This record gives sequence, structure tokens and C-alpha cells, in this order.
Amino acid sequence: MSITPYLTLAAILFCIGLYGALSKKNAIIVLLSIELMLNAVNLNLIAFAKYGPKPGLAGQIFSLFNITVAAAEVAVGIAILINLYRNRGTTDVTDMDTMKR
Amino acid sequence: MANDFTSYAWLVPLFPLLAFLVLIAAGRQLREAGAYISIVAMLASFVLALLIFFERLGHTTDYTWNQLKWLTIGDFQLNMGFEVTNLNALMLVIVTLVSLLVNIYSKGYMHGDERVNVFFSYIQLFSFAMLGLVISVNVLELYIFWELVGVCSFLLVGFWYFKPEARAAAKKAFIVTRVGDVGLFLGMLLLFWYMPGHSLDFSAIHNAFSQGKIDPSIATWIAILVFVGAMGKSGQFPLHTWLPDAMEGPTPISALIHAATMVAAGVYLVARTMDIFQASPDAMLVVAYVGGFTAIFAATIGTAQNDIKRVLAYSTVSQLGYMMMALGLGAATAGIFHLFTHAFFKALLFLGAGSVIHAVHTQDIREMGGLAGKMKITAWTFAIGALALSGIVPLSGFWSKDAILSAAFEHNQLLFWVGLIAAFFTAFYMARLFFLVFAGKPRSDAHAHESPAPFTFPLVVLAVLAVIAGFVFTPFNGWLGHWLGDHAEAETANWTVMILSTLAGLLGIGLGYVMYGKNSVSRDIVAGNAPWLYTLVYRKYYIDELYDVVFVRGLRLIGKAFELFDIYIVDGIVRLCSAAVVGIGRLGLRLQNGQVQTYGLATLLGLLILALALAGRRFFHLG
Amino acid sequence: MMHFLEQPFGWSNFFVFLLLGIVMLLIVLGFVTYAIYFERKVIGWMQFRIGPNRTGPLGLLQSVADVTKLLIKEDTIPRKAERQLFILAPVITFIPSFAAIAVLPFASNLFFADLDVGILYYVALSGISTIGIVLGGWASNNKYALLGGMRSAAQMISYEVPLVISVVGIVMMTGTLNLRLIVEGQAGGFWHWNFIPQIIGFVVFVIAGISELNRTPFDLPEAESELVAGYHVEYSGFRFAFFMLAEYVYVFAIASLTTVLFLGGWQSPLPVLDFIPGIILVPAQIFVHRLFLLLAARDAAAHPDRPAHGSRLAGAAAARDRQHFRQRDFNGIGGWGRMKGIMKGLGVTFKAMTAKKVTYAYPDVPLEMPDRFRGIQHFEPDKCIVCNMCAKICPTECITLTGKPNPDPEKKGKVIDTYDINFEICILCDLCTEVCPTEAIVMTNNFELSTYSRDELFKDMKWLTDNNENVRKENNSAAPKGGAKANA
Amino acid sequence: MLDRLIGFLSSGENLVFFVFSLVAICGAIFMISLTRVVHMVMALALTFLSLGGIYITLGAEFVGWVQVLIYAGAITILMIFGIMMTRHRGEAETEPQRPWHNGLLLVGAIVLFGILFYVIQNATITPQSAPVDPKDNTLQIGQLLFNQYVIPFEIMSVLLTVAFIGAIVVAKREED
Repeated sequence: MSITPYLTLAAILFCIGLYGALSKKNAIIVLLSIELMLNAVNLNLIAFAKYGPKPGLAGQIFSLFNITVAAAEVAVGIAILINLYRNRGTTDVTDMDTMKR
Repeated sequence: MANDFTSYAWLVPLFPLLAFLVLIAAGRQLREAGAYISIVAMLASFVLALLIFFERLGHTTDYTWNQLKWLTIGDFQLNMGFEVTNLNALMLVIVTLVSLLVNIYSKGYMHGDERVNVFFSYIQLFSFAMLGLVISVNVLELYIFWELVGVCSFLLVGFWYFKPEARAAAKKAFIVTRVGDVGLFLGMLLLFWYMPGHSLDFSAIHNAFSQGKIDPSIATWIAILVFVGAMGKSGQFPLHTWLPDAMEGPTPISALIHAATMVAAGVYLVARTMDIFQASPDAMLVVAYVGGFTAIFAATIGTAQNDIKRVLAYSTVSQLGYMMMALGLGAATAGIFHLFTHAFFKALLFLGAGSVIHAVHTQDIREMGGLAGKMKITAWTFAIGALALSGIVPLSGFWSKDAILSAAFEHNQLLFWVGLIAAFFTAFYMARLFFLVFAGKPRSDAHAHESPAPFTFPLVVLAVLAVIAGFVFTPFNGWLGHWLGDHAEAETANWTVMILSTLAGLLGIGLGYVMYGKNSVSRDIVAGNAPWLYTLVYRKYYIDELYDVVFVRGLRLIGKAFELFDIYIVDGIVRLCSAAVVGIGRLGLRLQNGQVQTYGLATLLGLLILALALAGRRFFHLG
Repeated sequence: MMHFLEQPFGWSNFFVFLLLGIVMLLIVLGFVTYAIYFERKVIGWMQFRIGPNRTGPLGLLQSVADVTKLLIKEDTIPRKAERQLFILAPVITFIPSFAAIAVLPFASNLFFADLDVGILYYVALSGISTIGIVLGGWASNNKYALLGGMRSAAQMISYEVPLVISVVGIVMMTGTLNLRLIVEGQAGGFWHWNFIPQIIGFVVFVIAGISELNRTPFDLPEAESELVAGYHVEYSGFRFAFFMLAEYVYVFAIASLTTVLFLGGWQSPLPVLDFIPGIILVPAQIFVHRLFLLLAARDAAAHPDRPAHGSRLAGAAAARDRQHFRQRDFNGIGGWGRMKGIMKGLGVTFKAMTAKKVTYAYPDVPLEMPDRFRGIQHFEPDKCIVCNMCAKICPTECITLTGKPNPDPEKKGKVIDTYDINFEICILCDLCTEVCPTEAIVMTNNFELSTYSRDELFKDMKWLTDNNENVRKENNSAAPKGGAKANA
Repeated sequence: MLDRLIGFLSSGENLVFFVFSLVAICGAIFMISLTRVVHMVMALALTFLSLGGIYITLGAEFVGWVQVLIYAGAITILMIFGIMMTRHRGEAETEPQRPWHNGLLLVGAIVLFGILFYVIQNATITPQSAPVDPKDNTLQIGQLLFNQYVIPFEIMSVLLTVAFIGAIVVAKREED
């Protein structure tokens, strides 16, 4: 087993996440897609931690940090979303263009 | 010799300025007192000018004071100040004297006018500007006053602004002189550019041109451009059309500005910058021919006009043409001398005309007649003025005209004959005017009577001057030429010229007498036999119409074209720009739609393009 | 077990594991069954009741019957429910609960997995169950269910944090997340058990555990008085059973985990007791712990904070302080006041243990009714003089009777021939006994009339005569009110 | 081809990887293609779980279970919370009519994947040392976290604190 399948899987997941993040209307799904992209990154980190040029635990630790950041991001993101929903009555990303108006 | 008074020459324009300020500030409260303030101020100026003049007698070095720093551009420094030369001193006297007399005259003439104080304030402003022009130390200062004089002319011609003709005349005067002013301005720029040290001082100009430091072709250009300015101001052909129209202003104004002083400013300018012209024979020639042509041209028109002031106006144009011709022929002294005398007798004529108009309430000479009996002083003084203008011995006009004609006889026979014929016409129309107005029977039932003292006093003074002024410079008495620092050509009595000019004058008067005084020759002899000629002359050679067709219509056409150009091309470009901006904005708005996802997509595509470019670079082994 | 885990994976291993898994499943199921029974009994106990006692000896088969009923019940899914998620939710809840058991060691040589990150494994899986609960609440398309699900999820996520953090102390002491090694570290008497050095962790763990299990006082998600039953209000049949099963499996798991983490696992409390095999000790401890959990949890139920549970005590107290406690209820759970409440409740519970039960073993112990009770009539044909008074006065005309000439020719008059009462319409108004001059018809204290058919409610003379127990001793006719007195 | 596949799948790790990656990709694709938001979240939860499994096969036990705990346990539920607090039931996710946007995006995503795939296939990554022993690397992770990475760790804790306070402040109703 080499690193290639893992990296390929991560690339697939990243691209799917990218597509979701840029195409979905619902802000929650956009957040989810971003999480998927972060996960793809984590997969890369862990795969490199095992099969990379310099195996070690740094990759795992960084993926832990990554997970932490993701959790914080989701918490704040959901909070913002709820606030936004309360004020605007929608979670549609395409409606969130007040900067334009 | 001391410069006790000369060093205070700057006070001469200052008195009218003070009067102007007082009149403007005090306004209506002054009422009749305004006129007295003006008269007192002018009197002060006149006295000072006279003192300076006497101080200058026998004195040929110029007095210059230019210590007022006005402008510093880099190394170049422009100073203001004043300069008193003999020419200036003479001009000061002429201007202050005529102005004083006109002020006195106006006191009576403008009596009862609502805006009399405004009128006087304008006159004071004009006097200030004119005097400032005369003592200007450099061309730029002169130009400032030059324009100020123009403004005053505009204000005074349009003084009765409720008359449409007055408004139109004011505009015409302003615009036509502006054409000349542009020439002067361009000439000034050229002068500034080519003068050593960019100096605009008259003394520097004198030095530069008399020593030939300037390329003659440049000098030609400068001279012609300066002359264009002078043409505009002095009503030389083809910029003469405004001057007759300017007669719509009050008659004292016509006397002051459009006969004696302002129109003479062009002549003065040329005389002042004579060095430039003398550096360029071609320019001299142009000046001479334009002056000559104007002289005969305006004189012929004068024979057919029916408006008393217009006749005088064309006469003025014609006489100015004489002066120019004299300058162009190099006879500066003769030109200035003619200016000097002309100022007196033309002012006299205008004031007389004003007196007549005041009496009969019309300007049409066909409706006048037989006034000699009712208005003795006016008639006599007018007669003196007319004779002086016609060049009858020994009145002042004879001597000055003789000086010009003899100069022409010496230098240019053609111009001599032109001048002679013009003199004939001058005598003719003056005779026509006099006989129609004063002789014969009254043609209207207007109850005319002699004008009061403020009218007659200046008339008498001017009449006396018109008689004696000529004796300062006769072929037998040439000190004026020396005094003016001219080339001091020895005036020798040229009997041929004298006889011919006197003959022409007498012939003109005689013809006028037989046609209008005795009615022994039909007045319509020309109109009947050659109606086209009469009409041509009567319509002033269709110059105004020509201008209307060539310039006004043409300009209007060009203006229309420019308007279309402006609407469709310039505005089109502007609209195109705005449309492009709006379009780009719309596009930007579509891109900048406030949606993160669109930005994200743009970022992704940009990243991909970069990545592909990088990959392609490696793929094609480009680097 | 270690040697199994270390062997390479093969078919034989697979079957062994399968077998062990099934056995474990059965054990857990048995545990759940009897945990429910146990809980109901204990709650009954606390509430002066006897608890289930009808099905099987001492009601032991009650849970089995309930589960059987649930399993064979019709599977209903609300039409507006989110069908797939509605089906999926119990599964998502249930599977992790069983999977979590895998990591628990039961004895030094009995465990199914030897994970290095055992605690993390447990916490992670229990987190997945929460998704099922939220989903179930959401998929039901019911406001109460949704609120219950969200409360449940909020509470579970919230208390997962103290649950994990309370264990961190042990993890740091032991230096491992492996549950087996943690137990190994507690050998040598109960004073080596973790609950002593980690007493705060222990308390926090227990409280957080109760909360994780949604037991009172942390039963906000179910909140019967407000939300009917919380997230599973729309569930019935085996889907509901799955939820319940998951909940009780977690009860088992938390109890086991507490045992393993704090109470020494299979280590005997005293070196003297080392001879007892761990395989007995662990379940015993689990059971004790389970009891403790129940007591702690259900005592709050007994405490007047929660009138919803309907115990007499609670009801009485609640009537007094309802408003006060309602307010406190919403001020949040926890704090010393709450602990004090639990302690007080425990005291009440223990006091009530010996008190007389308010419920009976009913069919065996008949109900003592007051003498005034108007039960089913008892008829004595001998006393009847066929006066027809009773039939005449009956407001519902449920009595029909016929007489016949006295068979004894010496006596005149009639004797009763048939006497029927239609209990379908009888209102037990007592007028017939009032009016009877001879006390031939009297009231008893019996009242059971339930039958499978209405026809059987038509009682004849023989049945009435046989209904001779609990006859009211003092009948109305006996009262001195004038009129004829019975001589008999 | 088939032989190679069978050969690939005969290895236990490969099989596990194959199954998990299949599930992960399926979950991700379902996340994109499903219409109801809750279903999407569930599909993604499946992906998270599978990724946790892959982490464990990669010898990262601790990270794997943390992944399950955080992503499947916490983040998914938070997302469901978000859905429940923001959306009304029965609203299916209707895709916006943005054919240009979505078309370009699809092309972009595919091209990006192509580039990544090309790079991954052409990269040769050879471990310069033996893989670390996966046995009980939790301990080593802990030691590393508290020694070498203690500052990032502390920063993370600060970040988490700030984030959770911020989340509370932002989500709190104004009138409360």
C-alpha cells in the first residue's frame, strides 16, 4: 500500500467538497462542504504521517489541530447562521449579498 | 531739470480712481454732487498733468519708476510702475483736458438722468484707465489698462441699456475690439518670448529694437499683431465697424472716448512701440496702407450718412486712418500732432453735435437746419471745428494734416493722393453737415435754443484750442518733433502740399456749399445718376453685411457645425465613455454580485488558469 | 481472550467471535429485561406500590411480555413523517450502543476488544447515538418529538464534556486510555480504586452519566409532563423497543464503565476476597452500581420536584409547592441544592422502604371495601316472598322474577321460581335492597363483573345466590326505620 | 485488470481501504446530490465515519476516534441543530437556476481534480524511514502535544474558548 490511493481519495473528496461549497444554496450545506474539504486535508496529513517521506506523528497532531479549528469554525458559523436567519429569515447563500446593495 | 511733479505722475490717474471709488461707494446719495466731485478730481488731474507737461518742456530724458514687484516667475520678475516721456506728458494733458471738459459738459448734458452718478463714476473709471494706459511702464500694464478702457467703453456705450441698439452696439464694440485685443495679446506673448530677458518695458523694447537685436521677421510679426490691436481700438479698416455704432452712447462719451482719447489709444500704442515698426519696413507699409485706405474709405462713407453723430464717427475713423498713415510713413510726430489737434476739434464737433441734439432732440441731419440763428455759439464753434477738420488755414487741422501729407508726399505719392482725396471728402461732408444743420430753413418745428453754460463753456475752450493748437508744430516751428524725441526730421515748408491740401479743402467746402448751402446743384446728382454708388456708400460699402455674411453667418455655420460636433462627436464620446463606464459597472455588478460563491468560483478558475499555465510552461519546455 | 485477539483473522476466529457476540447480546438483553423489571419494582417500592406482579411468578415475566408485545405490535409510521430517517433513527441509536459494549472488559481474561483508546471509543460511539435521537425526533414531524430530540441532543453533547473530562484524571494517573489496563492499575484492595483519589471525578462522572442516560433529574428530553414522551413519542412497536433497548444498554454500559473506571472492575475490594472470581464480581458490582443509579435517579422522581411521577408523596408535596418548584425547575439542573434534594429524596425512599404498601397483590388479596359499598347483589331465595317490590322499584327494570305456588301444600303463598338481574343495565342503585321487606336481596362488596361477552352479564338466581362473599353485614333495611323487620 | 483488482483486494488493509473509501465517496456524492438537507448531513456523517475508519487503518487510532467523536458526534449534530433552528420542515433544497455558474464550477472542479490526479500519479514519494509503530501512539501524541507542540496547543485552546464564547454571543438573542 502506497500513499497514492489516499491522496487520490483526498483529492476526490476535496473536489466534491469544493463543488458543494460553491454550488449549494443552503448555507449549512456550504459549511458541511467546507468540512469535507478540511477532512480531505486531514486525510492527506495522516497519510503523509504514515507513508510520507518522513513518517512521524506531526501529521496526526496537525490533523488534530485541524479538527479543532474545524469544530470552532462550525460553532461560530452555525451561530452566525442562526443569527442571520433570525434577522433575514433565510439561510440561502444567494440571498446573502447585502454587501452588494 | 528737476522731476518734482513728474515723480508724482502716478497721482494723475489716482484722482479719477478716488472719485470713482467715492461715487461707487456713495452712490445715489451724492446726486448732483457727483458731477462736482468728478470735475474737481479731473481738474486736479489736469492741473497736475499740466504741471508735468511744463516740467517736461525742454527735457528729453524719460522718467521711469518701476519698483513695484508684481510677479516673480522663476528668474523673471515683472515690475509695475509708471513712466513719463514727453509723449506721455502730452497725452496726459490731452486726456485730462478733454476729460475735464467732457465732465463739465456732461454736468449739463446728463442733467436729470436717473443714473447720472453711475455715468460719472464710469467716466472716472475710464479716465483712470486711460491715464494709467498712458503712463504704463510696460506692455503688460498697458494691456491691463487697455482692457479696462475697453470695459469702460462697453459700459458707457451701453449706458442706456434699455435701448436695444445701445445693447447691441455695446456688445459689438466689445467683441470687435476684442478681435484686435487678441492680436495685441499674441503680439505681447511673442514679444515676451523673444525679448532679451523677457522684459516688456518700453525702454527695453526701445533698446532691443533700435539696436536690432530682434530678428526682422519676428519684428514684423510682433508689429503686425500689435497693429491689429491698435486697429481694433482705433477703428481701422476692417475693424472699424463698431465705432459708428458706438454712437448709441451718450454724446459726451462719443466725444471723450470715441473721438479724443480711447480711439487714439491705438495710435498712441503704435507711436509708443514705434521702434518695433521701424525695425520692420513691411509692417510700416502695412500700417501706412491700412491707415490710408481707412482714411479715404471712411471719408467716402461719411458723405452719405444722415445721422449727425455717425458722420462725425466716420470722420473720426477717417482721421484715425490719417494718423495711422502718418505713423506708417514714419512721421510719428505728424501722427501724434494730428492726434493732438484732432482730439480738440473732434471733441468740439461732438460736443457741438451734442448741443444740437440736445436742442432739437433728433440726430437726423435732414430734420435739422437753420440752427445758426438760434444757437450762435454752437454754430460758430462748430464751424471752427469743421473748418479745422477740413484743414483750412490757419486752423489747427491744416497744420497737422499738412504735416502728414507732406510726409506722404515725400515718401509715398500714392498715399499722398489718397490723403488728398480723403481731405477733399472730409471737407465735403463737413460742409454738407454744417450747411444741413445750421444753414437754410428749419426742417422741423423743434423749438431749438442755445444750450446753457456747461455746454457752451467747453465748446468755447475747445474752439480756441482748435484754432491755436496747430501752431505748436508748423513747418516754421518744428520744436515739437524734437521735443517728442522723434527722428527730428526738419519740417520744411512744402508749398506744393500746402496749396494742394488747402485747395482740396476749399473744393470740398465749395462743393458742399453749392449742393447744400445754395442748393444750386442737385443733392441727388450722385444718387440719381449712379444709385448703386450712392447706395454702396450709404450702406457703408456693405461692410456690416459682409461681416454678417462672412463672419456672423459663417461663424454661426461653423458654430452650428461645432454644435453638431459637440452634440454628436464630443457628447457622443462622453456618452460613450459614460456608457462604457456604466457597462463596465454593470458587468462588475454582475461579477460583484455580493455572493461569496461567485467569488469563490472566480478564485477557483483563476487558480486553475495559473496552474494550467504553469503546467503548460513545463509541458512545452518553455522554461 | 487476548490470544484470540492476537490471532490472525480467520473463519474459526470469526465463529468464535460470532458466538461470543451472540452470548454477550443475550446477556445484555437479559440484563435489559431484568433491569426494566428491577427498575419498575424499585420505583413501585419507592412509591408504596408493589410493582409488576401479575405476569409470571412475582411478575418476573412482565418485561418479557412487554417486549414481546412491542415486537409483535403493528409497525406504524406517521404519514407525514420523514420515512427513511424515521426508520433509520432507532438503528443509528441502537447500533453504537451495542458496539460500545465491545470495549468493556469483564474480567482479566474476558474482554472482546483491547483498544488502546477504549474510553475515546466509548465516548465517540455514544456520540453517534445522539444523532439517532435527534433524527428520530426530527423525522417524526411532531413538535414534541422535535423538541425532545433537540433537548436530548443538547443535553447529551453538553454532558459528554464533563463525562470525558472527569475521566482525564484517571487517564493521567494510569497513563493509558485502555480500559483493561486501567482496571489492572486498581489491583490490591478498594483503597487502590480510582474513586478515592478521583472522588470529584467520580461524582462528576456519575452525575454526567445520569444525564447521559436521560434519567431523572435529567429527563428533560422525555419530560413527560411537557413533551409527552420526548423524541420517541411517535414511535411504537419494535422501533420504540430499539430506542428503549439502546437506552438500557447504555445504562448497562455506563454502569460497567463506572465500575471499570472507578470501582476497580474485577479487582476484589479486599485482598481476603481474592478467591472470588472476577467474573462474578463485575456483574455484582454492575448490579450494585445499577441499584445506586436507580436510587439516585428515581429518588429525584420521588422528590416533590417532579410531580409528574404521580406518587402520593410527590403529589401531596407538589400541591403545596408547585409554583415554587416549577420555577426552580427551570432555573437549571445541578448545584448543591439539587444534590441536597437527591439526598433528602434518598432518605424518604429508605424510610418508605419499610412502610406498608398502598397497593395489594390484588387478586390474591381482595380489596377491603367499606361496609357501605354498593356491590353486586346477593340473593337468598329462601327469604323471598315474591312480593315483586324489587322489580317494581328498579329504575332500569333490570330485575325480572317469577313465582310459583309453594311446593309445600301446608304453606300458602308463593316461592320464587326464577330471579334474573341484567347487569348490562343495572346501575347498582341499591333501591331493590332498600325496598325488599325480607332482606332477600342484599348488597355485597364485590364488584368484578368483567367478562368477554355481554351475555354473561345476565345473571340468574343461582349465580346471585352463589355470590355470597363479602355480604354487607349491615343492610339498610336493618336500620330502624319502621316497617317490617326480618325475623331471620 | 480484474486480476489486479482481486490482488489489490486480497490484502486486508486494501480491502478495508476500498470499502471505506467507497463509502466515503458515496457519502460525499450523496451529500451533493440529495435534495433534503438532513439527508445531506447524514450522508456526510457517513463520510466522516468512513474517514475515521481510514485514519484507523492508517495507524492513527487516536485521530480516528477523535474524528468520529468530533465530526460524527459533535459537528453533525451541530449541523442538524442549525438546520432545525433555521429551516422549516418540508423545504426541499431547490437548486438555484445558475446554469453558467454550476457548469463552470463543475468544469473547474473536474479540471482541478485532473491536475491533482496528474500530480499525484507523477509524484514519487518514498519513505526515508520506517513507519512509526502504530501501537499506542496516543501516548506519544500526548507527549508531543505537551512538549514540542505546546504553544500551538495552547493557542488552539484559546481559539476554542474564544470561538465558543463568540458563538454564544453571536447566537444569543438580543433581548435576552
